[in-house]
Amino acid sequence: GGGNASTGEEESDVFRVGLEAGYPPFNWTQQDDSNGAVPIDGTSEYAGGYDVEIAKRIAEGLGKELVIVKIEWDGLLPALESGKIDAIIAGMSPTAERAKAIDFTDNYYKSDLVMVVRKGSQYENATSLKDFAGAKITAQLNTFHYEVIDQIEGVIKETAMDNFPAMRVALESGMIDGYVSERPEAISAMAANENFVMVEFTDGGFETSDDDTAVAVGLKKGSPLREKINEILGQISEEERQDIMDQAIKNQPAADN
Amino acid sequence: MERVLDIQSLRKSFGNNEVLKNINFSVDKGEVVCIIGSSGSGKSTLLRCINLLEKPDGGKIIYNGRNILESNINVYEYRTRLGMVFQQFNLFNNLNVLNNCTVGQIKVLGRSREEAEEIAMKYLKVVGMDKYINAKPRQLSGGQKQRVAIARALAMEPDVMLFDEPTSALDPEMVGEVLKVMKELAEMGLTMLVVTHEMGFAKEVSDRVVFMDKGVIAEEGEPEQIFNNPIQERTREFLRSTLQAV
Amino acid sequence: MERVLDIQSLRKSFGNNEVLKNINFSVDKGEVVCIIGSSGSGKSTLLRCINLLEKPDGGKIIYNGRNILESNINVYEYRTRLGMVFQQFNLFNNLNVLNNCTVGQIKVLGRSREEAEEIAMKYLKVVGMDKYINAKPRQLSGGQKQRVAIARALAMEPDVMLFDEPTSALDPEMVGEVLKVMKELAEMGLTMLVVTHEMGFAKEVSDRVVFMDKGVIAEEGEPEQIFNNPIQERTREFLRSTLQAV
Amino acid sequence: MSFQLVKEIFLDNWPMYLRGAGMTIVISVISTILGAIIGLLIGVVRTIPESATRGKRVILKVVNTIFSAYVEYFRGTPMIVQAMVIYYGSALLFDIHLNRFVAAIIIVSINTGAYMAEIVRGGITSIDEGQFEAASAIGMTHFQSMFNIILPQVIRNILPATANEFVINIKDTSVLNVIGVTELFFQTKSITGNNFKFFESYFIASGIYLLMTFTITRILRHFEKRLDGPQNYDLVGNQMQV
Amino acid sequence: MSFQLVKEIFLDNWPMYLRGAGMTIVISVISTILGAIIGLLIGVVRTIPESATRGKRVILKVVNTIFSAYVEYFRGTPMIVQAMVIYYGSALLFDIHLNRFVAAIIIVSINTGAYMAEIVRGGITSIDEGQFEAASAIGMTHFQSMFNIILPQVIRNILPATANEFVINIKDTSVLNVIGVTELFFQTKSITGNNFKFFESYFIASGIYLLMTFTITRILRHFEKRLDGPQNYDLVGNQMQV
Ligand SMILES: Nc1ncnc2c1ncn2[C@@H]1O[C@H](COP(=O)(O)OP(=O)(O)OP(=O)(O)O)[C@@H](O)[C@H]1O
Ligand SMILES: Nc1ncnc2c1ncn2[C@@H]1O[C@H](COP(=O)(O)OP(=O)(O)OP(=O)(O)O)[C@@H](O)[C@H]1O
Ligand SMILES: [Mg+2]
Ligand SMILES: [Mg+2]
Repeated sequence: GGGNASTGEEESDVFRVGLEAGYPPFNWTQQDDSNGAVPIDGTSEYAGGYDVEIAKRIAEGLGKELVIVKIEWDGLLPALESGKIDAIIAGMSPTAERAKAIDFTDNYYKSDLVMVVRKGSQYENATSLKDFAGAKITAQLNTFHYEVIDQIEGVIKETAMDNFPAMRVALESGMIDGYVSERPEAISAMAANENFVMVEFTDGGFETSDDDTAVAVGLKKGSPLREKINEILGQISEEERQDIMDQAIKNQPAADN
Repeated sequence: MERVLDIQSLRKSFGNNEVLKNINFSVDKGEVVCIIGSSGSGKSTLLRCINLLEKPDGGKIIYNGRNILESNINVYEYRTRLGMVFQQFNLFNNLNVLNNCTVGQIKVLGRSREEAEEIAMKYLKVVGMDKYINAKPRQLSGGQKQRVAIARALAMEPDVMLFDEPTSALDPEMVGEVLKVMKELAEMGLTMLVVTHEMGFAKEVSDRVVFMDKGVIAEEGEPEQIFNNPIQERTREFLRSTLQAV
Repeated sequence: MERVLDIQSLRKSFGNNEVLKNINFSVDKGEVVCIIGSSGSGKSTLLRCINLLEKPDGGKIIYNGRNILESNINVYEYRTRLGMVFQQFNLFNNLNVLNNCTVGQIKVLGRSREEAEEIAMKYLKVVGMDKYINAKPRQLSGGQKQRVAIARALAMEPDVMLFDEPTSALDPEMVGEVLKVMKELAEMGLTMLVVTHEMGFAKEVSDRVVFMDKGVIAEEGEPEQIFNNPIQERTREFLRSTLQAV
Repeated sequence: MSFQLVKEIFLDNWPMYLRGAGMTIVISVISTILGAIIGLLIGVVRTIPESATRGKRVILKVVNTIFSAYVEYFRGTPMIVQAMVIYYGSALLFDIHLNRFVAAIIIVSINTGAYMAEIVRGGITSIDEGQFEAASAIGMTHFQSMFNIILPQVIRNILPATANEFVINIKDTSVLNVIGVTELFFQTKSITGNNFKFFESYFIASGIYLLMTFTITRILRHFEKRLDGPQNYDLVGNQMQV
Repeated sequence: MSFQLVKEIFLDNWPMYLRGAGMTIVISVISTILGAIIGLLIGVVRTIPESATRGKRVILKVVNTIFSAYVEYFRGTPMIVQAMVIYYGSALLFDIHLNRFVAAIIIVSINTGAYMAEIVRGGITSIDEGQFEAASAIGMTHFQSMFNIILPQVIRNILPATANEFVINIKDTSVLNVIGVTELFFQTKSITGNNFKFFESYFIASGIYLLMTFTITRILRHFEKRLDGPQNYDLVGNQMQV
């Protein structure tokens, strides 16, 4: 079956959530329903991860059946606007620009920024932004990660990259010295590749706004679901969130390699 | 006698090259008319205009009483009544010999495949190519190709056959055989318009000979008159150079 | 007399069709040899084998004392010594008339453009096509194309000219003119091998006539002997049907 | 890159690779065939000779302008945009909810059609004028000559370029993941997203792509040979009487 | 979609669009030309007739196998993978740090060459055998006949397919983003990422793409016409004596 399950605006008993299923530990694709993974619509695969766990709780709270639709990042917004999905739960930050186009719920996770570098490089033991003067640094396109690079004095800001796999290859090949990331992604990267190390800024890191480091559920403008979802998210405590994230990091596919 | 084709004031230019200048002549039912003339005098162009492969610049082509240059004429049907044999063979490269001779019958005339093949075989035998039905055009010699092209046109059993030097690529043996066929066709009442360099053929078979020179009809008449007593000086000159060559 | 070409036991088949069966004959310097025979007898194939456009299955082709079927021969140089005129013209479609006649001279013989154009114009005049130097092949009539093809081959000023029915697409007027050129070339010592259906031409110009039948040389000799006193029954038969046709 | 790792990744993920490849091949086979048909039809219409009657001339002019616009537009804009506009746009503007798979086929076919139309145009140009003339001379209409005489020859000549389109489609289906079609490329992306092993994961995907394109080009080569027919022909036994 | 918004987005971002478009056009023009040259050269070598000497036959066989592998490999694998392997692979394995722009040109040219090789093959097939024979008969070598007689005719016939390649390249440069080349598509992505107005931002990009491809196809059409030459020729004044 394809996307013809969509029924547009009208009230329905399913809750369709769009995500990439390729950004662990927030979301990923796996082949069975172990660790509570949910089937992906129109395929024989399953999606797991932090986002999926949150989505399950929201669906339950709404009293609807959860349907996961796997869509590439660029397709998420049009899918939401055109009613192909009801919500984006894909590790998306509620930036001011995005908020002009869609509505966001309250945050369901908040992280901080770190730098991923090569093990054995001069940056392995960096502690502050100053240590990255003269380093070739990049970040993912269309994220605030890329903008905050400007806060490093004397940095060589490389072209932004489309996706994390490309940045990881660039880092491994020495074309860049590091990329800006969020803690969960960095932990995953370290777990998966012994050549990578995460630098946490103990001595003064990036200045960021809450909008940027938090992630929230994206909804269509004026969606009636917003209040209900905020209510459900409010019931998930900070500790529980951390638990779910720890569990996700432990369960992510790369971890068992 | 019934007039089949009547060409009136036909004109055709290519760029600054006026190839046909006010051509007037007619063909009656059952007549065999030969067009002779030197290279570049416009013989092929005239035939191509009659068949509407070239759009004339002016004049009339009256077929069975109707001017086919008028817009309400079904050109396709008109063309099935004319069989055309080209100087350059133009066999269908994608089809073998047999299918070259059946495709028009089946697709245009709507004959059944069986009937079409029977008719095709009949005319392929006439031109001596019935052994080659499986060959593709590129595998044939020039003479063989032209023989198939003649069979293809004959298979459509048209009212008028237009031949553009049908025997120029044939060997003399075959010329005789094809001549025989053409004579038979003439006796069956087929009207023929033949561009040819074969003076012997023109003399023997035609009812009338048209001599073209630089885009005009310089002279026309019965073969005896044209070949033995040409009125125009340029006809005399053409025939002199032609006959002395052979 | 010097022997230019010596063909020994030449054989060539296409699939199950044995087109040339043990062909033996030779051409001396300055000789004009005509090959006659009915359609499909293998005349074109023989010429194409001599020019190595077709790879013979067996036998020898000895040119100026060397077997050109041996592997150490420079085929390209050999071919420049042979001029070839095709039954189907084969003018270079992308080049105009003048460049058709100069491209070989410039690229293969290394002549300067000026010299090449002068030579080309000389032979284009011979065939009466000097007015058409700007025309592209697709704009020419059949006869005009063949005349350019002859000029192209002549412009290479080869030792031996191979003609595959050079006049079959020409009108009789032109046949006479081309004949005259060919006679002049013969007098200048050019060796010529001519496949033709023009019996008059063969009679008048050739030193020797070769009659081919079904892939073998059935008879060869001086023109008077072949045309007036053929020894073989099949030669007689071929000539009878040919001559009665014209 | 380690081959041990490649093997492991393949063993772990082969169902994902396989399903992705299946989707890719189905979409590109169907769409290339539909696209080729569109291209051939446009080629046929575009070569209709100028008509004598004014009305027909105007209609033809309009149709040809539409075709040109179609070709320019679909060749000229990124397929990802087309996919978004067709799939999401039809939902947003007309409330038409296409099936994802159907949408995918429509998008890729229309896109291929635009490219094929140009390839066919080149193919028709290369056919000798004499073939058209001979077909006209036996009374064939434009469509009859096209379908019986010209296109069979064109198809032979454009087969290599069509194979190119096929191969391009196999790879271009990747943009369809913006409308949620999970083909090979998207699957591979997910796999790398999981295991962080770019080269090894894409090495496997490349192998699968190669296998698909290689198979398809072999099939089309074989087809080319078949269309060419045998090098020599056999004579038919000489039966003098029927 | 609102046109007011389109205007605003364009006014805000036109330098980004323009720079992206510039990069896209430069890379695709250079690469298509280089790719076409590669394709033509391969076409010439592939059609070398079988040689009589054993040594040459073996060399030719080897060269042709290499070419086939080249065509199959570069047509058969996604360009994104090729880009990663060539750019990062050369750094990882051989410590060669290519200039990004040079790497981009190399990648797209090699890729185009593989497609063009097949298009040229089709083009050569469609040339009448008689053209080769007449060229051989005046003593031209294979290369001379190819360059003077066959390829000029082939180029005329494959121009539409080459225009396709051009257009494909204009759009395919988008994958070069993985090696950090910022062309139009990437710029558009950045812009949408910022303003979240997918349809409007891509509407502008589509317009720019259309403008580029339209210009290029017009130029090539004009070129086609010029190669065809005038419909009629003029007679040269009849000077009887020189
Ligand atoms: N497309 C064209 N453009 C310019 N001139 C043309 C074109 N087609 C034909 N011609 C010219 O028209 C004239 C008449 O050509 P046509 O083919 O009718 O002569 P023909 O009498 O049949 O000669 P032949 O006996 O050599 O076949 C020639 O000079 C020819 O070059
Ligand atoms: N590729 C091929 N495959 C099969 N048979 C062929 C091929 N090429 C030529 N032939 C056959 O070889 C025979 C000799 O052909 P050739 O062209 O040499 O005859 P020809 O004597 O020149 O005839 P014409 O006077 O008609 O030109 C013919 O039967 C022809 O069909
Ligand atoms: Mg003519
Ligand atoms: Mg012959």
